[in-house]
Amino acid sequence: MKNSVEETSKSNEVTEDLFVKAPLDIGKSEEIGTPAVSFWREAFQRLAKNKGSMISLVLLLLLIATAIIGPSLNEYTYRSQNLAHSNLPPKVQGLEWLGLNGTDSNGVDQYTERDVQVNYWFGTDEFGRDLWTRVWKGTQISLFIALVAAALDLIIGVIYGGISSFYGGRVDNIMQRIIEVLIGIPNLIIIILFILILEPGVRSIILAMIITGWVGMARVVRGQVLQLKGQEFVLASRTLGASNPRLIWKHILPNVMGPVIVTVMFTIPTAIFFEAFLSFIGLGLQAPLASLGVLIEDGYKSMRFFSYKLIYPAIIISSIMICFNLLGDGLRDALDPKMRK
Amino acid sequence: MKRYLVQRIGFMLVTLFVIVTITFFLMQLLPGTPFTNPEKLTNQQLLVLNAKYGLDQPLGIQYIRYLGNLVQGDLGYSFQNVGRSVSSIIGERIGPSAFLGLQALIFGSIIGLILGIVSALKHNTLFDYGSVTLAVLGMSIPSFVFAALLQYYVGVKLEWLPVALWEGYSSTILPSFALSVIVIATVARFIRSEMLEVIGQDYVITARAKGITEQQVIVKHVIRNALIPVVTMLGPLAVAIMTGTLVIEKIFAVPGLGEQFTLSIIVLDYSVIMGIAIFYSALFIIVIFLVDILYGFLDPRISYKGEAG
Amino acid sequence: MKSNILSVDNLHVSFKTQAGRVTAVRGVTFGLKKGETLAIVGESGSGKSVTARSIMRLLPKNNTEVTKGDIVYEDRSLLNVSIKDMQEIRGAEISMVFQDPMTSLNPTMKVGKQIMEGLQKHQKLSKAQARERALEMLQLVGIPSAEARLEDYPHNFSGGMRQRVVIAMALVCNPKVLIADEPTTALDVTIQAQILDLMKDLQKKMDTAIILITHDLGVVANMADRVAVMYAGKIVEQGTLDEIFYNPQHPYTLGLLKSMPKLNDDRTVPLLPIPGSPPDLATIGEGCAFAARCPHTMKVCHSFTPEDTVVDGEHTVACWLQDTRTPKEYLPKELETSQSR
Amino acid sequence: MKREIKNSIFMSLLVFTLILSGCNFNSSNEEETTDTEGNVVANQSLNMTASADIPTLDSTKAHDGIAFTVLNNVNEGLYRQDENNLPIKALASEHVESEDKVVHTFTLRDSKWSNGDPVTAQDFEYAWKRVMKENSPYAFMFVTAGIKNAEAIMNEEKDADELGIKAIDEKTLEVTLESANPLFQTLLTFPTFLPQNQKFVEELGDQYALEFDGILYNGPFKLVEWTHDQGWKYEKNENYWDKDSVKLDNVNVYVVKDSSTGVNLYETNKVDRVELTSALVDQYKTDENFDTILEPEIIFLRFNHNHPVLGNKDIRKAVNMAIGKQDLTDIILKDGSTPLNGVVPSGFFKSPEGKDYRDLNGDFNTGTVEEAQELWAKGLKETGQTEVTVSINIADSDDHKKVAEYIQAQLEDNLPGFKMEIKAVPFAQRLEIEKAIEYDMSLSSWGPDYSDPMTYLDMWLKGGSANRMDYHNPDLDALVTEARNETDLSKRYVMLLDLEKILLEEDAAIAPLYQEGTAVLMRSKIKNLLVHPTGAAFTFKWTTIEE
Repeated sequence: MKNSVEETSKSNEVTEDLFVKAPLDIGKSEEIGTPAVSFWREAFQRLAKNKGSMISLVLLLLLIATAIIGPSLNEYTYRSQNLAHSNLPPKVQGLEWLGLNGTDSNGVDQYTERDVQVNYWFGTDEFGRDLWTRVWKGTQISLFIALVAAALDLIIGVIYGGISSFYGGRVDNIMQRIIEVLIGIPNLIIIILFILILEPGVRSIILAMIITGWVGMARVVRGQVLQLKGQEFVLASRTLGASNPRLIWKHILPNVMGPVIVTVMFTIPTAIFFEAFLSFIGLGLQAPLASLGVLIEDGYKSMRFFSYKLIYPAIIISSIMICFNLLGDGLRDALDPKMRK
Repeated sequence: MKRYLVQRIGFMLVTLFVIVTITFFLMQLLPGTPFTNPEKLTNQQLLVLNAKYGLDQPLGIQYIRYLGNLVQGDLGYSFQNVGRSVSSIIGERIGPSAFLGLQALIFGSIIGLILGIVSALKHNTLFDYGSVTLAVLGMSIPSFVFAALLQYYVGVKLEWLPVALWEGYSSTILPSFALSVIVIATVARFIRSEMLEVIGQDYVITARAKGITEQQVIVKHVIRNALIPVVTMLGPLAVAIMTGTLVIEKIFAVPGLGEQFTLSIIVLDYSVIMGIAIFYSALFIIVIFLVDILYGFLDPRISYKGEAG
Repeated sequence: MKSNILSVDNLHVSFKTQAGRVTAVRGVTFGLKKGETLAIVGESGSGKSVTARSIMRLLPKNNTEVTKGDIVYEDRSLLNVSIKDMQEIRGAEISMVFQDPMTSLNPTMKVGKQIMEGLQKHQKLSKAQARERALEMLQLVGIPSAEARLEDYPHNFSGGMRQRVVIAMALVCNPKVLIADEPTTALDVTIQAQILDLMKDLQKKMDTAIILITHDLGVVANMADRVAVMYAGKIVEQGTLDEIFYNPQHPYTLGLLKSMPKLNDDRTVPLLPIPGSPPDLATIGEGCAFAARCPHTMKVCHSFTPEDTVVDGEHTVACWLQDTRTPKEYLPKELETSQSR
Repeated sequence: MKREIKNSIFMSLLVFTLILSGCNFNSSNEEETTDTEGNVVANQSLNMTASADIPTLDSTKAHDGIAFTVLNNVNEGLYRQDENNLPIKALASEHVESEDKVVHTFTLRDSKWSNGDPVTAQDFEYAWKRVMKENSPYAFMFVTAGIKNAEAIMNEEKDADELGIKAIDEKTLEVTLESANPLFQTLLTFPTFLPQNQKFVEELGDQYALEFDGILYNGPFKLVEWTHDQGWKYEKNENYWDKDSVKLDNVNVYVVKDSSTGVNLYETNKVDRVELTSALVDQYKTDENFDTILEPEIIFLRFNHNHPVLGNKDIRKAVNMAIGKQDLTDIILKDGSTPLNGVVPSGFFKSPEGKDYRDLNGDFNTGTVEEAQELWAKGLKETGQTEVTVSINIADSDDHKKVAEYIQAQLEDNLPGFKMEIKAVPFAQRLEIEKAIEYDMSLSSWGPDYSDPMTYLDMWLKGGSANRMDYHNPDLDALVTEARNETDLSKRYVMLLDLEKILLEEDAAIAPLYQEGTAVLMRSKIKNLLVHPTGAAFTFKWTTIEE
């Protein structure tokens, strides 16, 4: 019938009996295609593949956990003073080889010198307060400030950006002009001015930070919503008579979440940095409360002789910043629609 | 274009006006007298001083007077440095800050560009990972921590460079370097991701398909297109540098504007605080404006029409 | 019969992906004769573009590899020439037009410059000469007031105009082979026809051989001398335009033709889509890749890969139905009728 | 496009160079201090730091230690302080007092301003009246000195021209006091009493004293450079009447606000003397060049006497006793500060018989924690409270924050039911709050204006501008007036001792904490650098660099 180009050796394997009909299984053919994965699941899978982000996530969770339980791991409180134990270098049983052996910069073992029986893992400050407790308490406070500031930024930004873009027209126009004016104000200047007139404290710092902080978020949200608004499913939903709140909650919000989460991820380290920065120029918290910024400022002043006072809070603040940045990067890559394929 | 410019400048003025107003009224809420040695001043003297500086006038009058003077470039007089005008203080202080800032910006951008470009070209190699790590570190470690370490190790321990003060070029190196870290990190990250994005663009493949050398492809098509958006980083970078100078000038005893600002905050010399705040804001607004204009020139796709935003 | 100017022989190209190694092109063989148009047809993801790009050696170096096979252009193996020589060939001997005219031009470079770039490199023309030639070319592709348009940026052009520019850019050095990767997919239907006409016109004037990559059988009917049908990284059927259109032997080709609307069609006959979707190349094993979707599957199709069979002259097909052992009653009606033509 | 980029690069380079040329680096003055053989080093150059810029060079407006120090070294008044901080004649070659010690006649030496004009008696008259006319911050010094009509002029009852000073002729100056004042000579060393050349001042108008060439010099040194906020440079004044006593060729002063930076500069030999914060003391306390200086400044707790609980004397005493002052100075501050249990610091004020004020009056309100707790319980019962929460108003300086943290822990630990909140505010704001008496407790400091215990004692007068806590004891008020008019120095001194007893023993009006100390690092090659507790901080006139 036809000229076969098959080699004879091969036709040995292809036996006659294989030439029987095999029923077409539509289900199977469908199955062959890549399974449909939800956007969030897919994003998470992508994130999980990003080593840096995953390590950061784990490290962050670890840091947060330690910040929460750390201060209660020994009997000291962040404010209890014991002048007899002032300025003791760190000492940890079993980690002496790491340099955590209680010797000061002159190589004198302060613990034997002063006959101190207990060990301070991160050493003590000049009041004899346990730095382990203070550093983790400070981490707690820094994180608290950053998280609350970021959360408030988020709420204000989402509401503002949402309203502005959703209602559009004149509302949007006016709200946009306001944002344009605000965006031109260097937020650091405003933060400093506000801190000056407010009673110093956690609340004031948070308040000062959100006064201009929400603007960025509002812009992100507005941009996203505007993009979504034109898309078919929103139009479809609208023509089906969905109410505005329903549209916002069911359709637009979930889709805006990606960029919003990424923005939050970058807001948090910025807030932590600002808090530290304010402490460093002397506009920080009220003693004896300490944040990482306060501890770093203290440590900076005595870093030449008591370097441990600077090192631990500096390492922790840097780690938190690195982790949030890496995680933010990872999330951006994972959630970026441009990367979706 | 003209209409766009007019509109933009109008917006800049409104923004500035809002800033001036906010600053002015915030300053009124500041507690304490701005006068030096208030400890020894009698109430009688305070009255005289208040009258002398016009602080006994109603707030509205003070505000209008301040605006009027501001339009003429007069920011008032320092309370702390007797007899010196705020504008002359800013004039004297801006030199070192601008020098440090520009040096950090130029140096940081060059290093950042090189790092970013090379790591994009060597994507997913050890070099890439290394420079990404460096960039994240640079963005994450607060500049004052870094500056303190630099001062101690390079200045005191190694004695390679002056520890502090403002004496000759060598004393600008450490503070500029400390300032430039954030610039290097930001620019490197930004240009790297821009490069990676551009490298994947169709027109790069088109360029290669034309048969021009890889070098030309990279230089003429990839780098050029990746560089243009870097201009938009100037705004955020200006802010980062401004923030940086506030602490770095203090650490390195540089007689710059940032140092003056933190000092004035501590002593509540509020005419100076206001003056510098307004100056910084104006600078920031102008930088943003110039960036937009420059971007328009660099990227032919953007054309300015009347509608802003 | 003219000799092949370009031939691709048993080409295998594989990608490194996060999911592992994926072979996107699995033994493609075809030849291109001087001045003819060869259309490569197939669904997206069938490996058409990868084949085209491997001819130009434009696949990303770090994650793709030609594992087997050869590409010969005028007695030279393109896989073995140095990068420098390859650059000499690109644009001058073989050039390429891409799918999306919106993205295939550098947005920040003047159109004239982009056209001149290749000229200056390959023909060592002075700037003025190159400009002169670019202008000619622009006029040739039918751009009005070409002189002024040289100084414009791509965003000043409409989509169709841009594709003309891209074609001008590709043909400016008089290449012997033009690879057009879906050159009209992104364009309006009316513009499509203009561009195709232009290509035909230029082909005549310049005697260029064209490899036309497309999934649009209408375009194929309009342009091609010969057609190669690709499925899952393989050419399943190859022949002249008439042979493929009027005597298709592969069930996939048949399916493609049936899913194409025809002007003179009886409106009562519905269009028949091919059920299922193309297989995941990462998991593909032995057997005919189309087996899962084929209405005529036999047992053999699932376990053995069919070899190319010559139907008639240059008309080849890779399908077990061609095997002599296939029971006659299994042959589909369409094949019989066409065979009996 | 390319040209545009090139242009913009060129422009930015241009701007850069312009800024470079305009950013006035402090021109280096590095003649390396190379040590030569022998005692006195050939290069007599001293390098110092200052914590801030000179606010003004106008002696009539100067109000802080930095300006006072500069003026003290570049100008010469009637008297200056010697190494024991005692007044010695400077520009006055003769000082004759009338019998009732009210009229003082000074004869001036021959000396010149740096523009060649002679320094005349008129220059003093002009400058002093100018202080009164301009209502200068330190005009009250003339009241303290008891110069005739000064108080009336300050109260705007008399004209500044009526001040009790008159130039008899070019070389003779007559000063009339309200009454005899034992402090007069001491006060004359204060820079507010320096002369000014009328012609020069009026010529420059509002530009006077803004730059280094904006004033005239007649002192041991003159300024040859002043770069705002960077530093200034003194050079020996060859026209000074006593130039042979001046050994230093020049003094460089750098403005360094951060003390770690200061130490770094010291370590790299850039400066010869730095002051240390307590954080830096640990590192240097064994250094041979380390030293501490006891200052006359006192740090104490003010109580709002209207406060329902703190208004109770036993409570105040309990607070005073409950604070471990020794630990505070030795472990927290470490800068040479010493505990203080009085209001007049020790080591500065001797009785006419040569005994220290502090030794004579001893310690007040000392006691154990148990005693404090007893008083506390008693006080609570009297006020009908079981616990009390107070806030403490402090300035946000490093030291004060630390002190407040320490006090907080001490009081909360030692006094059951006591809770304390710290409110740190900028210095000026702290004062504002104090003046308005809107605080519970306030961490205050007080430095002397002149070398006499009275500067610590008359501030508690009812309605006095430094009272700031609604404290009032008529006995104290009466005794202050009496002491002011007492010319018998021994009797007066007894009154001064009694004043402190009223304030602390009787009323426990404040809780003194410590007397300020300063930790310094100074190279041993520097000899005779005079450090003064009041007025100007330093006198360089007799300083030498030796090996």
